[in-house]
Amino acid sequence: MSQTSKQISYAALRPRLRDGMSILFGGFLGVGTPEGIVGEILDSGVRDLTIIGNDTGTPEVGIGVLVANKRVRKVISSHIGTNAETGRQMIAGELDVELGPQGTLAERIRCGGSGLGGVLTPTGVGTIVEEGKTKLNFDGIDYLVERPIRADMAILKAHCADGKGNLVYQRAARNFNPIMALAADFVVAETDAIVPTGDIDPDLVMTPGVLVHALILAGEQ
Amino acid sequence: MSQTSKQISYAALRPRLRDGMSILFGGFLGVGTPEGIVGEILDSGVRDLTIIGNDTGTPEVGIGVLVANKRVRKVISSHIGTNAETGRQMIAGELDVELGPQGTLAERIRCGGSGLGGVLTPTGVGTIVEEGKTKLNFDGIDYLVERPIRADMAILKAHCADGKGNLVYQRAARNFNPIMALAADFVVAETDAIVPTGDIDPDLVMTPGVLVHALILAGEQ
Amino acid sequence: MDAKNLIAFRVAQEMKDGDVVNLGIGLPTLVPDYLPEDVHITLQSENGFLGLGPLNGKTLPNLVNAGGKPCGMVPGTAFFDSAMSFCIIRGGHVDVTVLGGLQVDQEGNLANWMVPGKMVPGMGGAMDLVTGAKNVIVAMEHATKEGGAKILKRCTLPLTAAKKVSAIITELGVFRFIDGKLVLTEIAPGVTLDEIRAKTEAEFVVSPECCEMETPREAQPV
Amino acid sequence: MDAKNLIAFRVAQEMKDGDVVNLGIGLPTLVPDYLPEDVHITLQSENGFLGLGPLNGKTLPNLVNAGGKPCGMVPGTAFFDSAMSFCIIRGGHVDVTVLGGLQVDQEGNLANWMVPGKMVPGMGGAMDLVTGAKNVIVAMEHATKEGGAKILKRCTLPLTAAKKVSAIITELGVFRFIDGKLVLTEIAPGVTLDEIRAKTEAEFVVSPECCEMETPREAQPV
Repeated sequence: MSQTSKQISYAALRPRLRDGMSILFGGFLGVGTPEGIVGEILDSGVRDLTIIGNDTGTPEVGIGVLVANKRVRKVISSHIGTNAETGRQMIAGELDVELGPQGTLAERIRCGGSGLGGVLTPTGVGTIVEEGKTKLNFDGIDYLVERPIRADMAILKAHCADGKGNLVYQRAARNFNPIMALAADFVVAETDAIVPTGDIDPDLVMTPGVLVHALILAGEQ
Repeated sequence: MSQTSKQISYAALRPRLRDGMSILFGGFLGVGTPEGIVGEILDSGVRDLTIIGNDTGTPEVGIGVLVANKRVRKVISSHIGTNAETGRQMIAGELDVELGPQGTLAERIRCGGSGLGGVLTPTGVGTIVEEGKTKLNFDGIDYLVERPIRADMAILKAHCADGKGNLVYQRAARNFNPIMALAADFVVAETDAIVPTGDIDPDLVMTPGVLVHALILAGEQ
Repeated sequence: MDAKNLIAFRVAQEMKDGDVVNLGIGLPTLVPDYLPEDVHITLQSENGFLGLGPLNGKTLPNLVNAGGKPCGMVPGTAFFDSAMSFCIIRGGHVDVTVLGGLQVDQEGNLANWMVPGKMVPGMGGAMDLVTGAKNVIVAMEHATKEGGAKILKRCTLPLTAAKKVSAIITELGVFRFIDGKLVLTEIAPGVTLDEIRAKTEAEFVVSPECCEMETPREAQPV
Repeated sequence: MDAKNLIAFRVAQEMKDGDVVNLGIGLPTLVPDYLPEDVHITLQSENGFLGLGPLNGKTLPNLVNAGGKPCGMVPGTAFFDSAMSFCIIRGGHVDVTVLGGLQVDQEGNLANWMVPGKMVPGMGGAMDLVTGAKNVIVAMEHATKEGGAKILKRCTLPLTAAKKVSAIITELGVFRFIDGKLVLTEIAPGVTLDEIRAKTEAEFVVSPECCEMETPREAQPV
């Protein structure tokens, strides 16, 4: 039984998983990645996923297990160096990898979640990152127009949640999670604890519950 | 004596105030505006200010007293309706008022503080807000390019600070304060309390201290 | 029951359980009083929070609504900064925004923020709300105090946003924009189609399913 | 003392009290060990915090550096999300970023993120750091393991950012970009200008004030 209307089991995620879907995943080298949800996605057997996040962890940690198990068709990320399998599949032509600057990735996701059509950033000007992008010059400075990213689902890792889905993250596990909460059609957070609504000081909420569609208590089957 | 290296007195702000300077001010109808700092600016006698913030409060509350006392040459804001004096001076040609959508104002300030050259927003398309602005179309949707705003100084109101300048805001007094902390050459926060460094949980800091140049304990002369 | 409360009641019936709603100042703030018992909504306040509640007598420091007035908050409220507030608004995370209108036209354009030559208060958050909310409901009295039409062929006042209005609810009836067309879907009890036509400049279609507008029981004609 | 530590020592002397600093992985992480006693810096970690400190034995959950390794934090640390982390980086709120380099050229271009045909790890936060930090210090051994030049007329590898490098510090000397020109300002003890010329492809000016590069006491030639 759910303790709250938003709490679901890992298994309840299954009907929402399908081949070819796009998934925003929180985390930085696995810290802040919902390992249980990743495991559920792996067990579900879905494939041809597009995964979007800072990095691809390692073959054993974070989102990396989906890459290692060949469930991924495309990666949008800033760094894949810690997961040799990502690089190997990329070079073998089995995996499409789109690399971009980390700050640009963050802004693109934020734009996708906030109705903005893009941002103008100086990052990447004069590098291969500018290939194929609209460039604008204001006051003598070149900027790249970087466009929004959204996904079908966002999978987040929180430290604590309340019944309404308000989220609090812990230390460096926050990273991409709060902006991803804005940018997907379905947002699910794996959380270490669920407390009664009202127990989180409203000033300390890091992701408002209205952005979160479902909560899974970490480790609870 | 300062309790910390960043704590200063209201009077110590004087050398940084000068005619014609631009000031970002936190607050929404006065809530989250540092009234003591506004008073100090008034007492300093500086004039021809450009003030940038959500609204101009009332003639007695918030930034409004600077307008009522004719210290302001230009206002960049989303709403001036609560301060009849702002409207009166604007119609009389004594005051230059640039009105823009509130969400656009927030993004422009955030851009100014984060090295971005602007954002693409759908807000204002098809209205007089688009006059004079670059318009881009992506995937059939028109966006306005809204450009960054920065100022010489940002004046913030915090609930609590530590010795390093880390800030915590209270309830609806947060509003524009955190983004303004990014977007000025000199950032000063008036705070209800200063606690020893280490007393604010690092997860709960809302504005990192490195962005804050000076702290003033509210009401302390 | 006066026109304002009649309108607020009808707007309240548009809300679905779980909706995130932003209410403009004035008439729209009456909407929560008329919500069906099984409908719970979360109110967004553009000054930076989700969870706006009635004041209930006790004021808390720095707890004010977007009109600067002391307010309350419900359990599970979340505060955030203005950038995040408008990420939520512009990003489509607000299900319904209810605003007053000076003029609405048959294209779905809304004008509600300025009258040239008069004091200009500014658009505040209205342009972002009308641009970003999933449903934009204009809640207003059908005609001006002088009896002039406010639902027009084409707005003459500066727009708040172009082609974004979902529905217009007045004391005389309900209009919806369906496939780009303005459609009259409900007529208030005791009001005739002729009266609506007389007070509406815009061209509109009368829905084949056009029915009587729901009003509070005590206001039903006996 | 090996070349890496010599370089880290010299980089540390560039820091001013109060600086906000981001250190790349590898050599740059040695810099804090060599800070003068009266210089206190705040370390920014692009995974979302300011206040990175040494591990000091005790690991805390979810407290890792940008290399994913457990780390410590100092009193007054602040955590934030990745968007804010890069607002701070891109917005010029980081005083100094110290990174390794594969190639730097006399235009101030840096290449340090990929070698075509080899495994591409990705740029991570490097492009934003080099674009946004007030001072960009490239800390690297002067030549490749094979003895080839890394300070070139023009980078041949894909750039990390164009014309952003402030200084290059190697075990042989210190170069600064002054008015768009590459200027040699310090030469390490026991190193000759000819040796530097031989190992540097770029055209550079020798500063009239060119002096001996500071090295740790124990490493000074007697």
